Amino acid sequence: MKLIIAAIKPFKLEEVREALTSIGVRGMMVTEIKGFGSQSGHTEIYRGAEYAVNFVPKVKLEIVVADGMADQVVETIQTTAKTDKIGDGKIFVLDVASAVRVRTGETNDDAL
Amino acid sequence: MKLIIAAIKPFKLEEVREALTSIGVRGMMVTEIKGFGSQSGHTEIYRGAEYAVNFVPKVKLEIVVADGMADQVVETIQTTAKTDKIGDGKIFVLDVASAVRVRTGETNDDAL
Amino acid sequence: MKLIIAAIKPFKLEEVREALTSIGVRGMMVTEIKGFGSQSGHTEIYRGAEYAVNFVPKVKLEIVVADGMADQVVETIQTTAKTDKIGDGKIFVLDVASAVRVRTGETNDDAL
Amino acid sequence: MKSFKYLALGTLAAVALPTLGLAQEEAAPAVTDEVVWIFNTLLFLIGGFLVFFMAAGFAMLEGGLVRSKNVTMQMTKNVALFSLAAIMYWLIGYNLMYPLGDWAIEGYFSGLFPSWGVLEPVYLNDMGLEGADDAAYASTGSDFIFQLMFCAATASIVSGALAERIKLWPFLIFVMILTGFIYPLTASWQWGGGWLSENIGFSDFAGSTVVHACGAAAALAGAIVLGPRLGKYKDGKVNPMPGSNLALATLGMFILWLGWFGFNGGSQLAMGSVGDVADVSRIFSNTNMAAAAGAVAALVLNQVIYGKADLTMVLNGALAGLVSITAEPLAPTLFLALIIGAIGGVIVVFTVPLLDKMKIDDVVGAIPVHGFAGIWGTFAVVLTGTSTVGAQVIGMVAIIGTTFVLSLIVWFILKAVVGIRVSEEAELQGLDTAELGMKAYPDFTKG
Amino acid sequence: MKSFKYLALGTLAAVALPTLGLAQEEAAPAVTDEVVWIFNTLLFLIGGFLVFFMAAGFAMLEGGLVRSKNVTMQMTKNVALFSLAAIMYWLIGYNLMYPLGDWAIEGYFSGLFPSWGVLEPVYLNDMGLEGADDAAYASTGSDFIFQLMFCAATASIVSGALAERIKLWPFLIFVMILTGFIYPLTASWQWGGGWLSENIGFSDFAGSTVVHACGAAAALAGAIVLGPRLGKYKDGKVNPMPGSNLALATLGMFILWLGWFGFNGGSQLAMGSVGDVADVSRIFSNTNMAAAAGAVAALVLNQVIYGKADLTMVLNGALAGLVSITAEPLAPTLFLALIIGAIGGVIVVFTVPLLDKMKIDDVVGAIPVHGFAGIWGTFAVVLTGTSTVGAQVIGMVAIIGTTFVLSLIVWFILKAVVGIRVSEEAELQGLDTAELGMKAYPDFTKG
Amino acid sequence: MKSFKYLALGTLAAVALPTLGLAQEEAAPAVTDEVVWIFNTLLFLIGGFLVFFMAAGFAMLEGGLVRSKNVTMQMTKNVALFSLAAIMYWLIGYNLMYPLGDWAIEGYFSGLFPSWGVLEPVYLNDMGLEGADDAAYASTGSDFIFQLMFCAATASIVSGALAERIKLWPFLIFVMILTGFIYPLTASWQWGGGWLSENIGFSDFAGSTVVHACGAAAALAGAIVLGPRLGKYKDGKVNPMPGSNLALATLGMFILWLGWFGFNGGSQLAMGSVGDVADVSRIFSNTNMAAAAGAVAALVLNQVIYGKADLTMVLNGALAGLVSITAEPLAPTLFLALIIGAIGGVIVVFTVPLLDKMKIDDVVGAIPVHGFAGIWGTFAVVLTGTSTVGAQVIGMVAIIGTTFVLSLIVWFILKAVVGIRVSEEAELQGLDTAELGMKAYPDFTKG
Ligand SMILES: Nc1ncnc2c1ncn2[C@@H]1O[C@H](COP(=O)(O)OP(=O)(O)O)[C@@H](O)[C@H]1O
Ligand SMILES: Nc1ncnc2c1ncn2[C@@H]1O[C@H](COP(=O)(O)OP(=O)(O)O)[C@@H](O)[C@H]1O
Ligand SMILES: Nc1ncnc2c1ncn2[C@@H]1O[C@H](COP(=O)(O)OP(=O)(O)O)[C@@H](O)[C@H]1O
Repeated sequence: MKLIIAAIKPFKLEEVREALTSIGVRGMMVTEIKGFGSQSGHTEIYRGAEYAVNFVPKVKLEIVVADGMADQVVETIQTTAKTDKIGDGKIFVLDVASAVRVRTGETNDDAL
Repeated sequence: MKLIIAAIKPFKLEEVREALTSIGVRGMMVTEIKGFGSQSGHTEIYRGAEYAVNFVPKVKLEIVVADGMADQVVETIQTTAKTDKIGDGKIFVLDVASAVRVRTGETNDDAL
Repeated sequence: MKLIIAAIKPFKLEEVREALTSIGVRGMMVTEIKGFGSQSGHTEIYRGAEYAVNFVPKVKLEIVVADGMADQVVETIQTTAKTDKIGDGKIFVLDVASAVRVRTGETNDDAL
Repeated sequence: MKSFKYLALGTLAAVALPTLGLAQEEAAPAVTDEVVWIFNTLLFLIGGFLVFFMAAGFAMLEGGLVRSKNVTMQMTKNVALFSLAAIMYWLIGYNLMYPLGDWAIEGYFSGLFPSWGVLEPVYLNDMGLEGADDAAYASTGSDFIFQLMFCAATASIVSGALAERIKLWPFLIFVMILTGFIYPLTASWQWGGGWLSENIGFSDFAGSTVVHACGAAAALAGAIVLGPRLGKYKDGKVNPMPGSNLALATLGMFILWLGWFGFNGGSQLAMGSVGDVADVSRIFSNTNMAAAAGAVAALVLNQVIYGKADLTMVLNGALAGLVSITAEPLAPTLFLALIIGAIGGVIVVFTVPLLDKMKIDDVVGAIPVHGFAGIWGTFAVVLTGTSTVGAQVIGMVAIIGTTFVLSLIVWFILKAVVGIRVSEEAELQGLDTAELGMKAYPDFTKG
Repeated sequence: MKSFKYLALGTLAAVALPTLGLAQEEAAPAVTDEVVWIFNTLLFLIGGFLVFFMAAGFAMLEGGLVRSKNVTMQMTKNVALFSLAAIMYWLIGYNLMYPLGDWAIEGYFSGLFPSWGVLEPVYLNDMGLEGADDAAYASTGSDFIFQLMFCAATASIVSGALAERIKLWPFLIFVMILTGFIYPLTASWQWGGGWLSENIGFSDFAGSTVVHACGAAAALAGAIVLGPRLGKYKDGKVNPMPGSNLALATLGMFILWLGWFGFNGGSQLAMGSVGDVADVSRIFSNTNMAAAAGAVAALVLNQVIYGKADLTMVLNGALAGLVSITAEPLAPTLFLALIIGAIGGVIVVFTVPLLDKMKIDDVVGAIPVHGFAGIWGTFAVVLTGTSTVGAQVIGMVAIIGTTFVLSLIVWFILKAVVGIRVSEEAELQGLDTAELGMKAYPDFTKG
Repeated sequence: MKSFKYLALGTLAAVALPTLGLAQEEAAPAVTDEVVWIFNTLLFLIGGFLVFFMAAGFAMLEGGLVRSKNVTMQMTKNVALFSLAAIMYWLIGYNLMYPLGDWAIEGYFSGLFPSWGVLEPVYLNDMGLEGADDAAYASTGSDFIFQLMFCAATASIVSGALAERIKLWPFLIFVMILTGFIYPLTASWQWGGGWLSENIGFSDFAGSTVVHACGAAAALAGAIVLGPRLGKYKDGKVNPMPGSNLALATLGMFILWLGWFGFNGGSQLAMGSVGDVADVSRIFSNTNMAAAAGAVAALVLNQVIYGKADLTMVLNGALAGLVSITAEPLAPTLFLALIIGAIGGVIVVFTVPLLDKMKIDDVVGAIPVHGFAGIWGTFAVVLTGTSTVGAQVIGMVAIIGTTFVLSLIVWFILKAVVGIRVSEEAELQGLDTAELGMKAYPDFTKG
């Protein structure tokens, strides 16, 4: 199994979730994060003082899927989250040794 | 070492933490997340409009333990977080290449 | 590539970010977490009742870098986040199978 | 409130004249003209600060019902709109609304000139009542501050309905036109002694139509021209965008309820006689009862229809009850006030989804609360025989119609000339970050 | 406040009669009966809106002291309880509380009938004071609105103590019984000219016992029947469940403090004479001093005992100071007011943990603040010689005891018939999601 | 407000005397002395609760402008400072400020003794006006509560500027000295009939300098001794630390604006004559106009200079407008009030960054708002010819200078003896966790 970690723009969350559901993804974990990257660094003014905004709000998705499905998931996220504007995000894939569904105790692919 | 990622129901956090401490887990990272899964999809009403609630509040645990301890930790979480109701959560296990304790610089198992 | 996960003290975030930028890290994901560890367990009083504070606020960094850079990043975090006080945090390193930049579709090291 | 000029004469007849006549000989009047005048002025001052506080109520209600990403903008709009209303009403509005008899166009249009000398001379002491602008009414300054607050309320209503997508400056330009020109104009027809009060006999005690439905009409025009928030209506479905802070929204509702005692009570325009102060008491009691009934009606109805209580509807219900009783808070018995308010609450529960069906996106329910309940309240005046259906219809058509049309024109011009809507990206990102670069709740870690 | 009927006669004797007699001949009275009546009515109107605002204060205080997952429910309860109280007090309470002399059971039970004609006729102007219900008191409408607010306060007290676990509707049913029947009944014994004021000489100026301890007794009964929140008391330890928003709680406290000026000041029931208005001033000063002393006492005591300041205790301390001075805010000197308030603050610091030891879960400290401090305040009346220990004890036993027993019965019936507690799962999940499907702070990303 | 003793005599001359003289024979006075006295007292009571509420306004404004990790501490400070001010002002301040003629050092120092008998005897009824402390003024109790609120305001100003880094107890000790001694001393020179009002002819109607600049001076001294927050100024750059809750801050501003009607209006010190109540009306209108103008000026100026609206500046702008008009809210026309207020708003926009340049860290902008705008407002008095530049300069130098120097000394002593700043770690962690062990927003999951 693979763990797919994706940092995307918050307002893309719903769209991505729908796209993933449609290709059969049945679960994910979503976290509010602050992202640092090439998008960062623009300046803002607060009470007359200029400062650099280094962190921009992002949403992180963590999805565990069977190996076979990983590429399709990555591709789906990439195409759906894309706005062609800087800061669209990143997708990372990691190996997962094992998985368990708490309710049933089912393991690995059955757990997803 | 293994990284154990578990998504559980928020109100189970304290119980799980106690169970894990009792088996010798000495640290973890806890994150508030929104979970999407089979539990999702029930509808709510807001000002007369029906809508589907796709994300339910969950808590994510991330625990790094020595290889030997992994199974016991997974089992403990599974049994403690269980309510037999849909949405109890998932547990994932990943390999960890190395670990460092910031304060002392100790590495790997000593760092945990 | 490696995924470096670090739990540090919130007020160290800015300092660590600067140190990492200076060594060429171009992106990261930051999450507000609650940490449990040896630092935990001190007691507080609320309306006359004593209780143990098990979770302390921490910030989690997730940084994906090319293999060659991993050690330097870990070292930089460790030295910068260090206050020699308990609760300074932990750094974990995991292997990353692949990476994609959403905007361009670039993969792996190019994606970082 | 009744056209003050004429009320003044009324009071004069009822209280002042006799005493004036007799003061020289025999027993002193029960309440001297000076004391009456002080009491009336005090009523306006108390009513004034209570209604002022409604600006905070609107801000909190709206700030609680928008999403976090638009809260700073909502606060900015609400502070700015009140401030601009205060300036515009002085610059043009007040004299446009109160011609005190001399009209540019008799009964229809007073004229545009600032209220330079709106305040009475300092140290009136030396002259006493003789020095007063209106010896049978109250201090002009107190009347000005009181009337001003009503004017500002109309703008607050608009700001809630158009939240989360409208540009700051075009919105503020509209506010200036609404508070400086549109509201004072239509209000003058009724409260300035214009054609509605004089020829038609339209009756709207504290402004269910003159203030609330007027604000709602301006909001409706804006909502139509502006269009709904992105994603609010998708493939035939309504996607709720829950308010970010219901505690704040609840506080806002309570503040508005508090302010309404001044809004309706102060509209008695007199407190210097046993009868007037007893009337103010009646108004307080009826106003409170209508609000309570509106809240309960909305609470129960939601439970019945949807099987759950809906706090946001309860808040709207209380406000709808208040708006409903505003057209005639004096004449009804407490029981009738309960009925009037309850129906207001019912109206909200049914019209909020209705607007959604029509794809008119009203973020806080301002149009159902101030518009539909306002219309109901204006009709309800007939129940106490204070007016006729015909007169009420004419009054509503005149004021709501005129406000709607004028607003529509202004909105279209603004849209054409400067554009009134933020970019799609700005809307998705949230106006706070995109337009102002300042979040309302910026903290990431709560330390 | 003193039984108004009798105060009225008092005033009549002190002010009205002489002047009435002499008005025809020679010099006019310093203050005519009409002006006195207007001032008294105005005091009730001002007091009325100030005490009304306390409903918002309770809502914010309680909303800030519950956990985020129960805030929407707390807001819903507080808006609903005030609204229902407004209706029930009109429907039954007011006449049950103020028999105006004719009782069903002399001194004990007035009767159950709605206040149809509670308001004076409109346009009293034509008749003047002769037309008034009580020429020596104030407008009935103003009295009604003022008294109503006291009734609603008792329900707000209950809502805080039982938060985070009670079902919405059973709670609201209890509120209707409390505000329509229980409070008015026990209050009538004292303020309706019943046996406590007439035969016992019990003294409770603005209601430390009649209002606050009464509310606390109803809350205590409920807390016992309902039981503590899940996990609050585990294996002999107390597990604090910190309030979710202390800024909001602080705002609530300040609003309550503000409202208390109306609560105590208005209870003078008259402002139309030099003496009465000076008394209201005394009351304002003493009320403020007691609140300040209560806050400081709690602050310092916590620092001393626990080595840290505890904001929630400071808030409770200020409120306890206010409750303590409520039974006699007039007679004390500022120094005595300081002592009385400070002791109130001390009581809170000691009784909050005490309740926990007894495993009685009072979410906001309502029972210590309104109950224990209320009892202290009622005893403190003796310090100014306004009453005897015996009379005070009888009064407290009668009112607190009756309220507690009646409430206990109602709670038990509700528990048996419909159940008063949400399911374990709902409680863990939070009432907002489980019961209402609406979060108070729903935003996930703050954009 | 004007030195009351002398105003009293003024009123006496203008109203009381003649009537007193003539009351026996012929026609009764338009307003009897008793009624005048009641109205004046009522003005103080209303003004009193309005200004009291400003304590909540300051708390919310400051709680919204500090970071989440310091909110509990800010709330604790604001509740505690008001409470301590209430006690200290009674214990020493009131008599120190109002020598009523007999000074220890003529015109400069009254003396230190508690206000034991500050309240008039209960049941003045029996004696009527003869029993009053000052038959031509108002009830002493009402004066006390009103004056007290002004005193507390100065401390609230300090608390905002020094937020997020000062220790609780040393801060509270300073508050006690400021409210018990420093403010009353300097205020006595002007409002106690001291040398500034008597010999210099300094004019400061409601306290732009006496209250606001005084508070700002104490804050400035504290900010200098305390130093900026860690990381606020790093290698020549200013690092903004955005406020955690701008909705709360906005609410705070609105509450302050509301309270200001009582602050300025009540400072007329009389409402019992046609002239006085008309003046209060003027004051209400001018106060509102100045606030509106200040907000708009700040809004527009920020847009022009930085290309964006800045809500926090708009809030400060409104408050600066209020502070600016406070020295003379009566004499100006509405147009002049607009100018005065607008300049106040402009001052804030320019002086907030200025302070940062000087590395003086004022968390909420208290020094620009209350200090710089206060100085401007004090000068603006000259525009209405109510005073001379010279007199105003002397008054400001005397009050601001004295307050600054005395405060500086106290701060240095506190720093030396107990230390006034929390540890670096505590500051980084946040005072709520480090000092109080209690978070304002503790919930992790909103469940
Ligand atoms: N090396 C990295 N490790 C972890 N997360 C990253 C990394 N680089 C970028 N990110 C995440 O991706 C987001 C978008 O990346 P950014 O460089 O800003 O834009 P783009 O991907 O378009 O170049 C960042 O906000 C951050 O959350
Ligand atoms: N494939 C997945 N990858 C990551 N997290 C998942 C996945 N499936 C479920 N989860 C997490 O587990 C939680 C519970 O899963 P769910 O399917 O709702 O219930 P159950 O595990 O009882 O079938 C979800 O809310 C989500 O946070
Ligand atoms: N085994 C672990 N797995 C995951 N995170 C851990 C683990 N141990 C500690 N942490 C994280 O590191 C933080 C600091 O660890 P702690 O033991 O408190 O102090 P120290 O590292 O100085 O011994 C904890 O708050 C927690 O967030």
